[in-house]
Amino acid sequence: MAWFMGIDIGALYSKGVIVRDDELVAHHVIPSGASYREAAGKIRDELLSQAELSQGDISDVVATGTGSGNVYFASRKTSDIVCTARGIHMVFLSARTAVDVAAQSTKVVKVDERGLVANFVVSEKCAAGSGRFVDVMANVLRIPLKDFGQLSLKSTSPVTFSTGCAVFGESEAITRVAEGVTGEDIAAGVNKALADKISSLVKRVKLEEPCAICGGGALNIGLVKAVERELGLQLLVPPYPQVITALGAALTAGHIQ
Amino acid sequence: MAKNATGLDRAREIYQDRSRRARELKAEGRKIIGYPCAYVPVEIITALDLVPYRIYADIEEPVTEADRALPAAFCPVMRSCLDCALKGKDDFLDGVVATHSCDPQEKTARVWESHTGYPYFHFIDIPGTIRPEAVEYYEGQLSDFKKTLEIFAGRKLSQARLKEAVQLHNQQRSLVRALYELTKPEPPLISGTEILQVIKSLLSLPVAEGNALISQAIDEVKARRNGPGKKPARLLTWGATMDDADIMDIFEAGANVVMDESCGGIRPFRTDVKLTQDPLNGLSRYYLKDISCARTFREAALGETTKNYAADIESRFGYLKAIVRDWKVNGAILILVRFCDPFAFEVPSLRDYFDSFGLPSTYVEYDYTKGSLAPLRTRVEAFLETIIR
Amino acid sequence: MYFAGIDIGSTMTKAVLVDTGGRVVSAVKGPTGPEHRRLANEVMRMALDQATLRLEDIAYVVATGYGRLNVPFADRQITELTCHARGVFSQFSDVRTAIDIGGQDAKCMKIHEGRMVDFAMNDKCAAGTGRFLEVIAGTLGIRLEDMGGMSLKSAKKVQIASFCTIFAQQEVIARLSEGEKVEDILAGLHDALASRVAALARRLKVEPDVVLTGGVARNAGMVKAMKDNLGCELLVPEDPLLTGALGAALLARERATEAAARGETVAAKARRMEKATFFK
Amino acid sequence: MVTEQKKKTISRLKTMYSLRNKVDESYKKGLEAMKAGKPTVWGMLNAYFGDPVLKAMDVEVVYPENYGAALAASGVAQKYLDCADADGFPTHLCGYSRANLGYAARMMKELEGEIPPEAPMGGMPKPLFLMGSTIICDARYKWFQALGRYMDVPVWTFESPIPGVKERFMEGSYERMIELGVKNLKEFVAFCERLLGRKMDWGKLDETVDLMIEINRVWHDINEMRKARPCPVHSRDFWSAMPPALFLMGELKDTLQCYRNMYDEVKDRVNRRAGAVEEERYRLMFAELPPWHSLGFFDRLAERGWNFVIESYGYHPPRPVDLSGVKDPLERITRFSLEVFVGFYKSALEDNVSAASFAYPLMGYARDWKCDGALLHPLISCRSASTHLPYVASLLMERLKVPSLTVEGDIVDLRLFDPEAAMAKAEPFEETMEHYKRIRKQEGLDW
Repeated sequence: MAWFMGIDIGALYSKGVIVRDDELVAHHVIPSGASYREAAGKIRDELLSQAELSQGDISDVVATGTGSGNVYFASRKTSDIVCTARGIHMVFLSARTAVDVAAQSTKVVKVDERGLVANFVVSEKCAAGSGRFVDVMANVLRIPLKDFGQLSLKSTSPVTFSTGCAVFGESEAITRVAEGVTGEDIAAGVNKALADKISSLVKRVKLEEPCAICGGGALNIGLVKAVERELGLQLLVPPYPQVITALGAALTAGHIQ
Repeated sequence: MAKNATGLDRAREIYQDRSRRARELKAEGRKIIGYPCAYVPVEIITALDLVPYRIYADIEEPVTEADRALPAAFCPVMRSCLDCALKGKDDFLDGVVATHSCDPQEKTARVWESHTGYPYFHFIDIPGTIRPEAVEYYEGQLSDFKKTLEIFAGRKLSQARLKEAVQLHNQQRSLVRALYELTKPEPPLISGTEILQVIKSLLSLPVAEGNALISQAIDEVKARRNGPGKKPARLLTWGATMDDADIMDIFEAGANVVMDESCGGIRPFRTDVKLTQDPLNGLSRYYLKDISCARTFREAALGETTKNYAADIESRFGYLKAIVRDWKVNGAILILVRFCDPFAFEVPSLRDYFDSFGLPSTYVEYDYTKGSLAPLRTRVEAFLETIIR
Repeated sequence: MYFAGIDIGSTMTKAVLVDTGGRVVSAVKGPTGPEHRRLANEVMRMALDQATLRLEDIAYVVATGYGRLNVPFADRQITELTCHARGVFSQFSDVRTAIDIGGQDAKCMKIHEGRMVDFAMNDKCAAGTGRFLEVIAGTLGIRLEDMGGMSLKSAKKVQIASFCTIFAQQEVIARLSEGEKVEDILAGLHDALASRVAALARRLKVEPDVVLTGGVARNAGMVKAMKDNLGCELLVPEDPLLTGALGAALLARERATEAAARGETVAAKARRMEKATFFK
Repeated sequence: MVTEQKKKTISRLKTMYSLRNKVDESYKKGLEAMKAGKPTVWGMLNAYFGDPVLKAMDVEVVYPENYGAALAASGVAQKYLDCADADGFPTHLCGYSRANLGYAARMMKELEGEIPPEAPMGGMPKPLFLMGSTIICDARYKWFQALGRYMDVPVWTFESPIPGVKERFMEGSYERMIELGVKNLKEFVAFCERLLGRKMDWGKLDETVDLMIEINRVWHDINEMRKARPCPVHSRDFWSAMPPALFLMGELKDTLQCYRNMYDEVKDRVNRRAGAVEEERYRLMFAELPPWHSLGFFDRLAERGWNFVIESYGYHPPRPVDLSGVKDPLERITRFSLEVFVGFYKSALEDNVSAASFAYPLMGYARDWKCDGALLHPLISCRSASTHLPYVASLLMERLKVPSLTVEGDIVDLRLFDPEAAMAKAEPFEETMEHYKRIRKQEGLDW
């Protein structure tokens, strides 16, 4: 009976989980803020108190993500792509493709029947291809991020976002707003534009079903629907999409045993 | 398409639904040959009773399919052309003729050829200079093109037929020049947008039909009272291609565009093909030397061993000075899509040249999306505010 | 008789009213937000209230800025470039070069005898605009207006390699976790932005007097960074944010006077703040 | 993070260093030539067209493309980029061209022809003329034309035919390419004679051409030996040793000897089954231009058993053809160079790939050198070395089941290449390469 901790320090959000016998005991997400090191500590403490454990009970801690180097209490770092594969494989054994829509980039990871990486592609470091695009637009439209997806579903005529960059996209949004287009139509347009990018990213590694979506983007229902429309399939959405990669990290910790 | 529509109305209709007529013709059993570049000798296509159809990009269509083969930092016009092809929007074409007119054209052509299954596909290599050996080589490329197209059409092409085609297309060229004569008066009798629509139609129709359309348009314009009206400035626009009325409208909101030196304007029509003994001579000279596209390397004198910048830009841009004089142009807008290298390298020198005779000019670029037009509007308005006294 | 200038920027909407003598009788700012036209009206109304005027008292209205086409009660739209140039000139009669760093773009204008004769503009990339600092402020969780002051505390600036705002964001966080001081990073960021705007300005040969305007001109750190990068003194208007609207109001006054000179009646006409109709 | 390794995990070829030194030497010679009042030429990569002619006429050539890399590495590029920017060159143009235009602007407008003091490697002297070429990208001739703005020096532009693949095999097509090349070269020789005021020593040209062909034959054979398992030569050695063969650097007899020495060393490694990395776990292809400034990156990959066995086809010598029967040296040059342009066309036709001029060669490499994966390095401001890479990736996957890893960089903004981000992808890419090893087996591919 062993507990394992996985910490995923992203550029904007830090996530962590504790698993025991492949069962999710605790999970937590906080903004990374200015210090990865602090974020890592905060996450650990919260996870331990959730699981009513002490550091001593944890057999191994594995870190991943942009700031993994700052997880001072981790025994080692591992690749976020590998972790996403392991994480999704645990939640959806049958999943062959995982789309991870994170704040800085979007990853498409193909997973083989053993949960190993079969292929992957990471979007260019371009906000328009990542969840960041939605943040930026929500900000322009003054819509709370959490309402963005729902709002976009109200749209009857989504605007066409023809530009390929969040910065251009922003000024395009402003132009459309200036033309009197409503918030929901733009929100829907944003999700459509991001979904276009994601689907063309998926096409680069040849989609295999079933396909799951995770990362912060998976919380945006409008985006999920849009991607489903683009790819013409049903996406599997895990219960806590943001912590899938952290989960994978904890699992690699486990499998080392 | 309204049967009774003629001249400018018909041009507008075709502009809005370009492939409609081509599809009708295909239904009647005609074969349609698409080409994405002004360097393809349409005379050869016409002479074999095939319909030449200029392939345009579509600024309204977000690029999704082309990503598989072309990166984002690539000529957005060719990206869009390929994207439309991959989406089957050109499915009515029986063949495509691509060229090495510039690097993006060449790269796109190869992908095009392998990702689409047109019954006919031919690639024309185009040399970079106008040296005699280059013209010879290019003529060889044209005769190869003629050969493969003859095989596709299943008939030999006689010089007589080719000469007729050259005459027909020369007639179209002189008609387009006649159309541009109508922008010389103040105010011009026809707007830049109307001309853009007419030319886009010409490049979507069999040459005879096109000639009929443009003749009607000319008569209508001469007869009508309600022209575009006098605007505070008379502009020359210069660039690789101008294919969208929304862009022209941005210019014409505050000025009259009296000349568009681009592939969507005067460029493919500015001079005639010389009728030579073997028509291929005249065609190769015309297409390599006379089309004023930046992709061709020109110098004051072939192999010159002394260099004089003033003479150099005079030899490259001199024809524009005549246009500026004859059309009383008082401002020039250099407009390019991003990543258009051959034209982009030209920009500072062309502006030097315009400065040399006091013509105000500005350079604007966009990424070939509707979204990038709003910033264009601001720049163009601001430019007009600087030249209008 | 009064004249109005309304400047609808990407983040702020500003309105200025001037009287026949060109004196400012009222000036207001409000956030823009998605519904330009509504806010245009609100800000206009606020401006009128401030001077206890009615819309009917306004002889001529010039709209400028991104939303300029959505001010149905405007008599004329003029680009922010020309309006900024005019607004700057009204405060600094010797200005030859004006630089405006806005939230959505950066502009440089050459001015001769009060007329804009040339300009350069960057609105392609946030990295060269005020937006750059806004985004980073968000990342660092500090207030935009505090940034400049903090950056001035820096002893050695940290070079920020990334050009793109998004990359820069990531880099900033990395630098922080490496233990760099916030003020040093801010100094680096201000320098990065300043060098981009300076490069834009250099496209049109910078000649004194040089005036820095637009929202970012309120940022002392940015003013210093621009001075360092351009290697010359900078003048800053009292309220740089209002420059565009002020220029618009003064242009409104000029247009009206010209019209009057042509014998047209520019009496205050009945206007309603009806819904905007959009161009296409 | 680890950037400098104490012990290098790539065993470099001893014979490489003498070749690498020839690069610096050739810049020095350019400067000496200038100091001695002798003419220098600025040249573009021209596929061996103009180089032998100038070599035979004792004219030193410097290459702004290579020099652009030096400008970037020494951190002065930005200054020149700003100059070009200020002169109104659109910012999306090729980074090397903008740096060079800015350099020319500074040298000619600010310093009246003096070499800028901050210029690395002694700088590039004002040239006698500019030798451009239409090969590979449009910048290679438009850039030199644009330089006319700063220097009144003549421009020569070489023709580089790239016909369609099936079109190339039409009757008379090849002969017409030769005619174009030979006539083009004749005119070029006349052009040089006019400029230099002296005649071509045809005997010397004859000899130079033979040396050029022999040097590149040996160099080609060296690279053929890299098909061995483990591969005896890492891409780093290729890049270090490539310039003298590609740009005809140094005294050619000596250069030839250097390559022969390298041949012997490599042959010896093959016999001893000695690889360039300690344990070759993965064989990789690299396309196209490497991150010159952070090559230590390859040592870190070598630690993981990544051996780079083939790369940058644009830098590779053409496949040898027997030209002993061709009398006219100009025709020998032409036939030799045409192998660069259309050398892959025949096999491309057989494999039914139309992109024979850019993507296909890399597919051939991956197959012949039996690569497990490809590392693709698109460069933000160099489209000619980048735009084909997505197509390469799809070809490798569809035809060969070879996966690709893409890592962005740039030629002038060196900060865009992020070795840490790249290393972070190494582990998942190893799983990917393992996966496709299995797939290739299933599909009956033999590696």
